[in-house]
Amino acid sequence: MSRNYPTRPETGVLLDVEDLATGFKTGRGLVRAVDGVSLKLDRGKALGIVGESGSGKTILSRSIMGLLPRRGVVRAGEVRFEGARIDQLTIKQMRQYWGKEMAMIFQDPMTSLNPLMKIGAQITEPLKTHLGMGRETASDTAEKLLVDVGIPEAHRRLNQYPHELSGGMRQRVMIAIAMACGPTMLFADEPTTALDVTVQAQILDLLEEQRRDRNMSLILVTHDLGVVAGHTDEIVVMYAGKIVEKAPTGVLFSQMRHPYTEALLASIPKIEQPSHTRLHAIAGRPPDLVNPPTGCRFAPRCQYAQDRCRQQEPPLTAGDHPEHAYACWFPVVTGGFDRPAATDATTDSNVAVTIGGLR
Amino acid sequence: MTLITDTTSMTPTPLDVPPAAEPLPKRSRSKIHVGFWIALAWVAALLLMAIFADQLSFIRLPTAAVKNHGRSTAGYKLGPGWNAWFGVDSTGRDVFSKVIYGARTTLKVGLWSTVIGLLVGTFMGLIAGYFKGTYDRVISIVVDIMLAVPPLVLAIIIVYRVGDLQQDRPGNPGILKWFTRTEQITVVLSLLAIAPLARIVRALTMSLAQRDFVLAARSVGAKNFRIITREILPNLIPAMMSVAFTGLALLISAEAALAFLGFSVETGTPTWGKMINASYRDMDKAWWATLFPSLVLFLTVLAFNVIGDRIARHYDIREAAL
Amino acid sequence: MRYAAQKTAQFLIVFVIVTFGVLVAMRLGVNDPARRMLGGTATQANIDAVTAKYHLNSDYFTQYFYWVKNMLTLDLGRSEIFSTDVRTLLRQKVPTTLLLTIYAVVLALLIALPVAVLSAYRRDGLFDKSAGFFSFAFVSIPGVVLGILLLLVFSIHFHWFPANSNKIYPWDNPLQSAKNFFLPTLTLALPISAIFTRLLRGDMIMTLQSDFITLARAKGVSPQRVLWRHALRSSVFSLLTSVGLQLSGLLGGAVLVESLFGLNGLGQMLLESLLRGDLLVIQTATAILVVGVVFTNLAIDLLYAVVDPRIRLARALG
Amino acid sequence: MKVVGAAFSFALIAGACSSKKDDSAKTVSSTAAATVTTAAATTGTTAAAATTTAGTATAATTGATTAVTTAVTDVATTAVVSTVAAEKPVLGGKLIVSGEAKVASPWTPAAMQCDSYCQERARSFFDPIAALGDDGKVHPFLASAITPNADFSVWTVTVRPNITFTDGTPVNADAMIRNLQDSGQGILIAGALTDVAKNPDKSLKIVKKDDMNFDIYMGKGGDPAKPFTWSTFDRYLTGQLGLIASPKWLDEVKADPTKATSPIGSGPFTLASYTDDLLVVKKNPKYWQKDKDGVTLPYLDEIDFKVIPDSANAEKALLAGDIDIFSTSNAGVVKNFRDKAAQYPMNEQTKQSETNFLLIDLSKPGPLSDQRVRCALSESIDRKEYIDATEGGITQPANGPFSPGQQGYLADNGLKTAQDIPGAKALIDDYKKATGSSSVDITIGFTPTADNATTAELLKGYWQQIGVNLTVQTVEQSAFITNALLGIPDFHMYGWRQHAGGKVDDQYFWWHSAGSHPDGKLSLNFARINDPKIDAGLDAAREAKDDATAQKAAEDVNREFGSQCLFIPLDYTIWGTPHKASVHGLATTVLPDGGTAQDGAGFSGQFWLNTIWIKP
Repeated sequence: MSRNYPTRPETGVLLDVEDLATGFKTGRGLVRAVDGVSLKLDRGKALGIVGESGSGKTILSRSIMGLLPRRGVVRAGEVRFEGARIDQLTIKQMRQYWGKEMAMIFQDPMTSLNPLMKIGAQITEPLKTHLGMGRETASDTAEKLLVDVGIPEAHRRLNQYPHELSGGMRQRVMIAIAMACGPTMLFADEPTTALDVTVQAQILDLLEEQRRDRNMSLILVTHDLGVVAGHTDEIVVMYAGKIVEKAPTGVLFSQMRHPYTEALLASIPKIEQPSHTRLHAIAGRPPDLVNPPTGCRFAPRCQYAQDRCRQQEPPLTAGDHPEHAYACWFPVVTGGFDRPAATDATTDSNVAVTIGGLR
Repeated sequence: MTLITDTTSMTPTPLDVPPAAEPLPKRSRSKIHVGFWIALAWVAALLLMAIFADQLSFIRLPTAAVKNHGRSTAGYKLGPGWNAWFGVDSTGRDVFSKVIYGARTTLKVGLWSTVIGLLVGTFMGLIAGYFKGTYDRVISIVVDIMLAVPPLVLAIIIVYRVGDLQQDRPGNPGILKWFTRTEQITVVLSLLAIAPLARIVRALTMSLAQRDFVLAARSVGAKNFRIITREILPNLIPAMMSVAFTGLALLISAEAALAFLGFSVETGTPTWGKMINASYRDMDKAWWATLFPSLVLFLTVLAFNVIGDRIARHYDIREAAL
Repeated sequence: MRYAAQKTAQFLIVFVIVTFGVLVAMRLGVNDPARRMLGGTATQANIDAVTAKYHLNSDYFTQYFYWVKNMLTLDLGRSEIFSTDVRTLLRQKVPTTLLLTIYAVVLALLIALPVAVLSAYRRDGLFDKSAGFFSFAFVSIPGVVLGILLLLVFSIHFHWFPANSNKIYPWDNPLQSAKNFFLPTLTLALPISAIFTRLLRGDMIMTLQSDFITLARAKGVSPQRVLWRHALRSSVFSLLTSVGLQLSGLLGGAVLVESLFGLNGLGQMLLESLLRGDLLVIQTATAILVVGVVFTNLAIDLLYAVVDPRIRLARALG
Repeated sequence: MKVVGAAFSFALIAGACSSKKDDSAKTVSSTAAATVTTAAATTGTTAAAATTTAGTATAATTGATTAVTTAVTDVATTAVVSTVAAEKPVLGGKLIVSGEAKVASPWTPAAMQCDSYCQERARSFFDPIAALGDDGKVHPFLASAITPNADFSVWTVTVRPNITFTDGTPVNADAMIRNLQDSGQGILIAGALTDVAKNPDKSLKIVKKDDMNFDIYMGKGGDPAKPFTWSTFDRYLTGQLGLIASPKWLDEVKADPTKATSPIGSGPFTLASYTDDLLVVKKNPKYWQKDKDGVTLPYLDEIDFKVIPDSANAEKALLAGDIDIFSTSNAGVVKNFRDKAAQYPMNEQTKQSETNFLLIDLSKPGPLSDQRVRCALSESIDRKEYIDATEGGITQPANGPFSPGQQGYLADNGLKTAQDIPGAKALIDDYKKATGSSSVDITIGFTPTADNATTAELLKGYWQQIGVNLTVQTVEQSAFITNALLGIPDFHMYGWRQHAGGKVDDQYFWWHSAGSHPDGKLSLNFARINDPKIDAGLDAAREAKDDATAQKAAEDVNREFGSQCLFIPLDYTIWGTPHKASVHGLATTVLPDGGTAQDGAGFSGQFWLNTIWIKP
């Protein structure tokens, strides 16, 4: 288990998720939060997982990492990391991966940093745990990490508490913590949502920079297509626990087929809008995952839904681009980048109107 | 280069657990229900027996000597059995009957002191929490003062002094003679309940007063009185109900403690605490005379706690607030 | 600074009102307090001396003034009832109650911490459920009943512990002292530990759901460290409040246990002096209790700040 | 378990006083508890107490049987020892004793406010002038002789030579006179010593003859001009009045009252430490007394006197091995130890002990000043039930303040002890008709113990049946005694226990109208009895020069109690002193003049300390 990252291969498949399903037992029944998701991620690449809240994207990332509670949670499918299955491992075994091989950062650094612990202690914790560093070394390393993530007066910060820092600083600290042991894989769960627009860009750039420097893979989980647009190599769009569309980033934006993706795109905020209202842009709510609707799960909210949509569930089908796939009986043609080819595609619609209607 | 290779599965993966089966949580919920109903039944049965004790033929008068084959049973001469279900105490009286008549006193004292404490405490807490400012400061100090003396000590001092002042001694204000011993104990116990209740109500009121519906009511020009009675008070009720039952449980224990220390109601009126005090030294030879009143005391306290807890859960009131 | 000033003012107000209240309560309607304090056979000269010393003929405010004055000069007076000076008396009684109180709360914490942490960690598991059942039972069991049961089982039946805990201090004979204090401590500690467990478990469950716990796990920190270092500390606030309440409650509230187990502490002394009408001892004892309660609250307040740096900040800013 | 009725027992003189505080019995011998001043108590104490004992020991033996080989004998005579007589005492060891009372404190014999347990502790470091023998007679102890003149009006005390207090001061006539004079100034003792002649300055008329001899003069009403025959005066010297402390220490205490807690006497032990809860005494290596084999007493190295106020707790403590010995008047506890005699031998005292009764303040206007009401209250009581409920069923119903073995005891003194509700009701109805009152309301005071509460419940029930309303007030013991002494609060009755003793003279000032003062004034005659027949009987007994005369006078007094229902008697106290089987020598004390000491020096619930030894 004690691999040293300098000797790691530079390329190749790092993460291979196959048919992953995750459910929560509740009083009402089983909530199928993630339902048959498969994906692969190469070393050094960035994958965006996009969807509204409740689409299962956060659960997916935690499920891959094995961070969900064991009690009351049902997991099926396979997760391979560097070729080894990790979905069956015990917590004790998983700890060899956590922090060392895989790290995670969260949406709100205020609640995800321990408010009662000094920043220094929080950064050195994984260093001591995984790399066996002593106090002094760990502290020095922590300071360097802080410098790395662009925090001024790094030394002084070590003795400060999270509440003494600004939001952006806190998120940099989070990144420093995640980077501490040089993980090969980073999950970033809505890393910029709680931040100011200006700071958002800085943080995303920082993540990008760190990823490139360390040849690290990144899974960027967000509800905001705008965020993933410039910072990922590939994008997966999730709805109701399933992948509804996936493609390399450029392809997705030029040839998006799924109405849900389209709606998400439409909900990207205009500059002048406050950053928190976006997802309400799609009318209706995600379906009940205990008893999901038959047919396409997006159908009840879909502008273009037809009878077939409500009866039969569309499979993921390949798009024009070899790496493009989507699950829709009546894919949309958007953006004017590319004309629809499918026969049963809906008639040409005016995007602006559609968006207006969706709101 | 392909980042994402492919999604293979087109159909949902069946999960291990069939979704229809209603798993654990539901069962545990219904279990709580059972406990709640048992608790309620226990309290109801006790109350009914206490109220109708005089009419029920299986309940003797607490002063009636129990005879066994025509002979006195004084000195614990009869254990639990058909003749006396819970046995007899040192005076040869039926422990069961005394427990039932004791329930009369104990519950009366407990209920009334809870009601009084609730009324006063709620009033104080509402005023402090709603108007804040000077009201709050004054009431908070009053509450602090009441909490600065440990409750049992406070109770002992007051009960003792009230009893002392009742004695016919030149210079004693005769007014206290109007209160029976039972009433004195009730009032003292209610004093114990006021401060903690006022604190809780104050905190709840403060948070309620920030809520949208109150702000809305205020913005349309509703009067304070109306806001308090129509908007805040009704929202306090679930929490207060829960607190009242928990408080009742505490006050019953407190009454027992006082009685155990010798501060109890009039001679001739049984209470559980008194019964325990009278017989616990003889536990080794007559366990029943101590155990049954203790058990009934425990179960009753438990029952009220269960009821309070259940209400709290139902309305999702956090325990920490209490 | 403002915080300190506020606290001091609050303490003074509470202290003055409570002690003055006790003074009035104890003397109201007592015709000849000196005779009451000295007993029926005191000589007139003795009575006059005491009356003069404590200004018992004056109004209550004057009496209070002189009482405070005597207290400030550490002249606690003499108790005829206990036939000793009050300072000696306190030296004998206070350690007992203090020990009992501290033992009880410490034992309660020793029980509650692991139980609550484990319960929260394996929420709804078998351990959690049985712990929940027991803590509910212990919360509901009146002190009298519990004490009696413990006595019956461990002392009368098994003879493991003395029934009458004649006090022996740990610095005199640690083993015997531990034996003597065990049952009374347990009687006090079990219900308290149940309260603590319930509070802490609830808060732990909330804490364990927060992001920073997930983050800590994602760092690869051991579950033990996650629970004890990260989760526990953030979950202790209700517990701290409760510890404060219990400590101050126990200072005077141990009367029952003191009397049941024959431990001769502050509570017993208070009870006895009350019954015998020794005004001085009651006032002094109450004053000590009030100071004890207020200081406990203060200590808890300070502990909040120790645990949570944000509170420190808020207080520093005033 | 305990005696209900007697909330308190009191025996200034004869050691009769025991009070029951918790449930247990606290014997206050002389004391009147904290309140009462001591001196009187002192005096009286001894005598009465002594009496008690004699009976006791015997009984005890019987009960205890097992380990005890002893032969028991006739009551008056013998103190039976619970030990095997032949065994040789072992030196050394530590005895742990417990008792009920906490209060003691200033240890100056004149100021001690002492109950029985306090007396017992005091006798570990103080020696008395005289002690009672198991023959019921007074034997000199720290004195070498105590001799009256022909008409018992002057008593000469000769001091035993070559004894020093533990601070080196010699024990001589000056030391004894100093102590007696100090003790003679107490409020209570003045009440008890009315017939000791007084000097113009109120001091006792005691005349020093030489360094080792002095005379004490009797005078009717204290008048030195009226020499008075007091044939039993020497009994007083066996009690608190007879305890002799170092005069040097007494002077030091005068200068610095805090020294009062470190007493110095000539006793078998010296005080090592004293707190409210624990008194530790260590062997006095230079003690003057030797046993019959010439071994210097005491045998023990150390005694720890603990305080366990509740006899039930003391019982548990003995069973758990925490203590070695204790005394109790809690009949339930005594009963329990009767069943455990093999492991825990017990000395029992059943004769000449106190009576539990309801003390009536006869001077209060109201229903209780009427003999019919008093007798009705008495007749309505089911004493058997009361004894079963509170005394473990082992005590005997009482018909008056004279218990079996006491001078004047009668199996039938005219008071009906069987319950008779109709008869009692008739008396009350009669009273109501005669006085036109519609209800009879009575207030009774008890000390706050569980057994007293039980008694109160029972009484309330009995009296309800005959149309009497009872209000019960509980008052703590010391206040209780004050209340009774001064008649302050509006109690009509008190639960009480008192009047142990051998001779009726021991009770003189409790019952004589000379000791009776109206409410508000201190009255040793608590009941404020003002009855010519009783006065006459008491006077006759005091002056009687032969036993028969005294006996007859005592019986007259008893009959008067019975017919007038001056007290409402409940039952007679039983005392037990259970101990570990390893404790020996409880009643083998040999007095300096060769006689055997009466068990416990004649105090209810006490035992001699200097000859106790522990078999390892």
